[in-house]
Amino acid sequence: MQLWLIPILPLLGFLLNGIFGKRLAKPVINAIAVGSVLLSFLWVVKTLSGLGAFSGGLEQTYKEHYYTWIQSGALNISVDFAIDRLTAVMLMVVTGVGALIHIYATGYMAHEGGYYRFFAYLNLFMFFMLILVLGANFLLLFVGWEGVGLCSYLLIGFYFLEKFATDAGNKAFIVNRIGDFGFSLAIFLVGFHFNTLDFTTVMTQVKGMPIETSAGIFTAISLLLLVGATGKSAQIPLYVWLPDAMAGPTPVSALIHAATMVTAGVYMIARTSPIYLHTVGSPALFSPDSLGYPRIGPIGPMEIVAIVGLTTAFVAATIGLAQNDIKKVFAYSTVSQLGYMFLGLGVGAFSASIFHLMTHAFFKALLFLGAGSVIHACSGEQDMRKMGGLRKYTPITMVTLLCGSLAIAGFPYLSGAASKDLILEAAYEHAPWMYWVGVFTAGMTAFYVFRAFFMTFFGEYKGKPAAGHGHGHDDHGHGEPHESPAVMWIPLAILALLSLGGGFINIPHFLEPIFPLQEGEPARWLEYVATAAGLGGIALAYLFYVVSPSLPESLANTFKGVHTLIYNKYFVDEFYDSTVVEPVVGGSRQLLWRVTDVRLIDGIANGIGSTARGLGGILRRAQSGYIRSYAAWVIAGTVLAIAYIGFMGASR
Amino acid sequence: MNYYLLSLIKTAIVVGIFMHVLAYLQWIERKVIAHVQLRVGPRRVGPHGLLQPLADVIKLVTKEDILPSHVNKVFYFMAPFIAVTFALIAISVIPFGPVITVGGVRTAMQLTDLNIGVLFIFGISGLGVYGVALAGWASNNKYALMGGLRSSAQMISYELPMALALAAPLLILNTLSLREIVNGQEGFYFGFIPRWGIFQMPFPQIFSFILFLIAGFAETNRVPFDLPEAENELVAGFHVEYASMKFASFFMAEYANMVTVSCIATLLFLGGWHPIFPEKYGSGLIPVAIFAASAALCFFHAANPARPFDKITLPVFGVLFLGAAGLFLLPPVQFILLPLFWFSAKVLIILFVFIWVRATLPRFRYDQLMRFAWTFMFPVALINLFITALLVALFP
Amino acid sequence: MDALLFMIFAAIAVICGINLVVQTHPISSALSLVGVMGALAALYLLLGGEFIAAAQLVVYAGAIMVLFVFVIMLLNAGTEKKMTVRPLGKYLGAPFLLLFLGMIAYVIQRILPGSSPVVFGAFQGGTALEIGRSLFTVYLLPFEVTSVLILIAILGAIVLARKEVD
Amino acid sequence: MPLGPLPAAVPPSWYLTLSAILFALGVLGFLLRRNIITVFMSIELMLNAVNLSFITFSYVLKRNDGHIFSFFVMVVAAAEAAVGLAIILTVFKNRQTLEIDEVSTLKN
Repeated sequence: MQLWLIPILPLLGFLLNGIFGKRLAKPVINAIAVGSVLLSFLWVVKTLSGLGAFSGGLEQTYKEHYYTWIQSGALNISVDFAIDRLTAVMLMVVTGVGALIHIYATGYMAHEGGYYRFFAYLNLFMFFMLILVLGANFLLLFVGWEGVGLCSYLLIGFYFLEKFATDAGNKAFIVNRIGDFGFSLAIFLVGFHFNTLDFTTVMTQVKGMPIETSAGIFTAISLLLLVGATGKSAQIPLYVWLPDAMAGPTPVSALIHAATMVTAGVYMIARTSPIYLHTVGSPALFSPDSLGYPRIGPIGPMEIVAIVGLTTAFVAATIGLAQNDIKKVFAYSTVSQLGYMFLGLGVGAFSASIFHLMTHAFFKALLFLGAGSVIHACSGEQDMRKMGGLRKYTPITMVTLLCGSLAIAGFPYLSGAASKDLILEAAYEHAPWMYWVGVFTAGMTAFYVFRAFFMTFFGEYKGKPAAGHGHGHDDHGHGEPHESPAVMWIPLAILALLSLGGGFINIPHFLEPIFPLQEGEPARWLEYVATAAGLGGIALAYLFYVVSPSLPESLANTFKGVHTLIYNKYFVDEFYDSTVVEPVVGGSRQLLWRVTDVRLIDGIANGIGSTARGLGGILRRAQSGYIRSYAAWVIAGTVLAIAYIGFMGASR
Repeated sequence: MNYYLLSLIKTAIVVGIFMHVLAYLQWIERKVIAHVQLRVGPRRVGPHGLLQPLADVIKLVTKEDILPSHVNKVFYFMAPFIAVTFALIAISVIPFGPVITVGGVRTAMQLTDLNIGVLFIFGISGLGVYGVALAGWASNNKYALMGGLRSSAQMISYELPMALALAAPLLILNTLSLREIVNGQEGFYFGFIPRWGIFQMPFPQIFSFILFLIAGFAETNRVPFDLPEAENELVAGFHVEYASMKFASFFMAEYANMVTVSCIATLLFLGGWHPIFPEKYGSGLIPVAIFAASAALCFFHAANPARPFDKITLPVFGVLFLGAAGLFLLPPVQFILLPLFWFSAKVLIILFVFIWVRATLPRFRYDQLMRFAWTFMFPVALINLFITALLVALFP
Repeated sequence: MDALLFMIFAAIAVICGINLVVQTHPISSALSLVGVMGALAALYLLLGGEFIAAAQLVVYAGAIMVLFVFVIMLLNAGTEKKMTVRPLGKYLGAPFLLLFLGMIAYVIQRILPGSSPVVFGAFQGGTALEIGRSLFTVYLLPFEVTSVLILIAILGAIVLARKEVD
Repeated sequence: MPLGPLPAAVPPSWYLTLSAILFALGVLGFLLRRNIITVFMSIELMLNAVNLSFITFSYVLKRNDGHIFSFFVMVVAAAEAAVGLAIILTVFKNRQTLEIDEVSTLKN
């Protein structure tokens, strides 16, 4: 099946563009970048159809072995690629959405400097993301995991001339380090405990294990994995990097920070779900087909996952209410949607959250690309207060954005609703209060998304002509907002169709071989309530920002404390600064630098240096400069060595 | 029969024939070139100069053997021997015909069959260059040195395309033993196209055949690649200081190399001793026909002679040819003679090409020679090899 | 028979080796080295390494040494001057060398005490077939790497030997 | 080594000893000669000696890894010869000498 072709193609694109990009013409760069990703998308389709994924096949995992990477003692790590249905979904999403975004980017970045660099990074990202998805063991997953982290860092800091961009890049990287630390610890634990990192073997062993003996280590592993996931998928407490990551170009935000990379955590937890299901307090212990062991302890990793997800969803949604930067709004909505996915994972509805992952990839990519198109239209302006009334100028963008917003707001029968309702129903099965919080969050989501929509497209255009944001757009920064070129709106249209109809792709059924569905039809009213919440949010947004635009002001004034709190994102960044960053910086400056480095290390280094110089002075005599004298010395050494072998070694 | 005795007999036969071939190749060359240039060529000594080689040998042996005072004695003496030795060794692995049984003794028409025959010949021919190079250096003479330098550089440069050209058919025939190679070319496509190397599926080796011939010309220092002994630039090149038998041995080496190259080409590309079309269509009668025809020609010319003594000589030849024709009809010897006939026919044709080229083509300039080797032969040989490998991999 | 052949070729090899060292003219040394290589090729054949023997002839004797001879002739290197042996070398060299040899002989005797004598044809692993098989399966990566090495060598040679164009 | 009447076949250790002798000769040449080219050839001699022992060992062990190694040695030697001779050419072009001891610009 040649799975290796899938990641290799983008890698080739990266190499070509990265090495020769400077000399290539833009069309060539586009051809290489887009072509490689499109090809790998086509290859994915061919592979999957070859494996019968579209025709009910691919029940088992299909695996390809390439070579043995690490072999030390009992531990044996090999480079394998594996495809099961979960991977299939991820592959389709990553390559499909990725290809669309690449096409879009050719239009969006058309006027940027470092064009080839951008696309080289983008292709590299695709490569690592595919490695992450295809890898058949923890280590490959980790390789991809770090790789996408690196690419995200590079792309967030793409406008490296601007401090805030590079800072955001560093922030993302450093915050992710915390998560990756947990993840790597988890990997060590797995390797230590199972002597292998291969998913299939580990999971089968796990399924075969009795709980009360092994629950402890599983709890540890799953908690550490959760730490990693929170880092990568921007969950509380490590979500702070994602909003700042919007400093990167918009296609990057769409591809990496909405559609693919940030969902890696969800994928990872779904991939390791058996471990979670075997921890204390997992729903598997209650479900009818459970192993019948009593519930050990009150609250377990699954609960923690669910609570983390729910809290994140709620908090991010509240923050999203008061943001004015359009990309920030969508960033927070991404965080909150990821929260939903984690909620789904936590309550055991894995297939539902993968489903939501896919639909979210569709509509959130659409929203970001739409936002990008809007920004492009306003020549780089990102503040919604300076927009408005764009529906006259950019009709296509408006329509597509409307589709996306409806989808995320949970409008009936649209993709967002389909997946989100599944999650909420599962949450209700697990614990009703989670359901209610989720529904409330859904309402808020609908509200702020449509707030953004109305602020952007309705009312009057408030932007001053040629508002040149630092995007190097100045070369074409004319006042009138303008519709984007076809290369930009055609992907938008496709994504709009997907986010309208994506709900009818029955992912949960498709994933049944991996995640069996709980039987039992949930009550209908759950859906109705969720839908009602969404519609209510839309209506409220309409009331606030179209009917009487003065309301928000007064409201903000009445609830001043709350507003400032939300507006400043609960002061989380400041909190982290004071508690973590400052002490670390200060400590390293005072102790590590002043004392350790200057006194200790330099002292040692200089001491060694002077000693070496002294000894060298003595040894210099040997350097006669005659090669043959050196050779003579070598021979002497050989003779001694042979003497050793002959008289000691051979006498065994 | 005793192994050593058998080998001795075979060696005696082969060496005897081979030496005469070498001697008469000289005569043939002079004759052919003469006729190409509308001359008659040697005809004083013996009928049609047939005894010319003998005369040459006597002359060369009895000539004074000059030893220049300024040469490096050891190498000056060593060089001709090296050259001729390595030229002659190569013949020892070349098969002339199939395995036959004479008087209850089963043996192959070959001195020895190595598993690595091709490589062996290749290595030996690579060593041949020392003779030329040393001769050039030891003569302690500008021209000779130039010749030696040129020849060594030329040899190294042309060994690569030669090796690559050889590698291609080996990929198809999948063996290094010359006998196996020939056996691999037995049979016919559609019953009449011989499975020779140059026709062999999946990729006919016609290109590597041509490349091999060109490289062979260079390896044997023949026109148009005879830079090492370019008369009009280097007087006589590497053997300018040599006289009498030493000089002769260089010539012998050159002719021996020619024969070797022709044999290799025959074995790898022209199907060795396999007939050009199947027995059942009467390929066995071809030699008979040829000899009979030549006999008839002789008699015709004898009937109306161009020169007075033709009346005596030509009928004799005619009778001899008739005898040969009859010989090919005798069953007890046919099975030995037919393969030999086909093999030597092919070899002689290639040798004729050698002479023909010498008679027609001008000489390269040195830089042209090198550029030709590296910028034409080498890439083409590589491409040919790649295509062959690809096709062999696709249609095994 | 095998022993006789070994003796002959070993003798040739040793004599040529000594000649290589004592001759003052590089071209003599080169030729004696060719002699060593030829003798070694024969010994490889005895040891069943027919492919290696051929490679020895083609690569070493046929290509590398021709290159040496070519360069020697090109530079027209004369005989080298009598060298002044430093006392250390003069008085320590020879005994040291003998010590070295004796030690190696001793070690060899210890390591392989009574291994079966070398008989021609006893080892069939050296045919071109076998070599190719292991070369393209077990040792594929090193093989490919060597190709890169050769490429680099070619480039290096060209860069070093080309005329300075300025 | 067992002396006395010549046996029908010699043990592998003789081959190894031969290779040791050749190696020693190579070392000797390396130490005594001063002409760069000769020194270079001594190195080749040592390589050949090592090859011989490779082949012998692979005869003893009845596996052809030794052959592979010596094959690689040959390849490397070819590359080395190409580059080394090119270097020698350049040195000669700049210094008009082949004496290694006279090529001592880097010294003091």
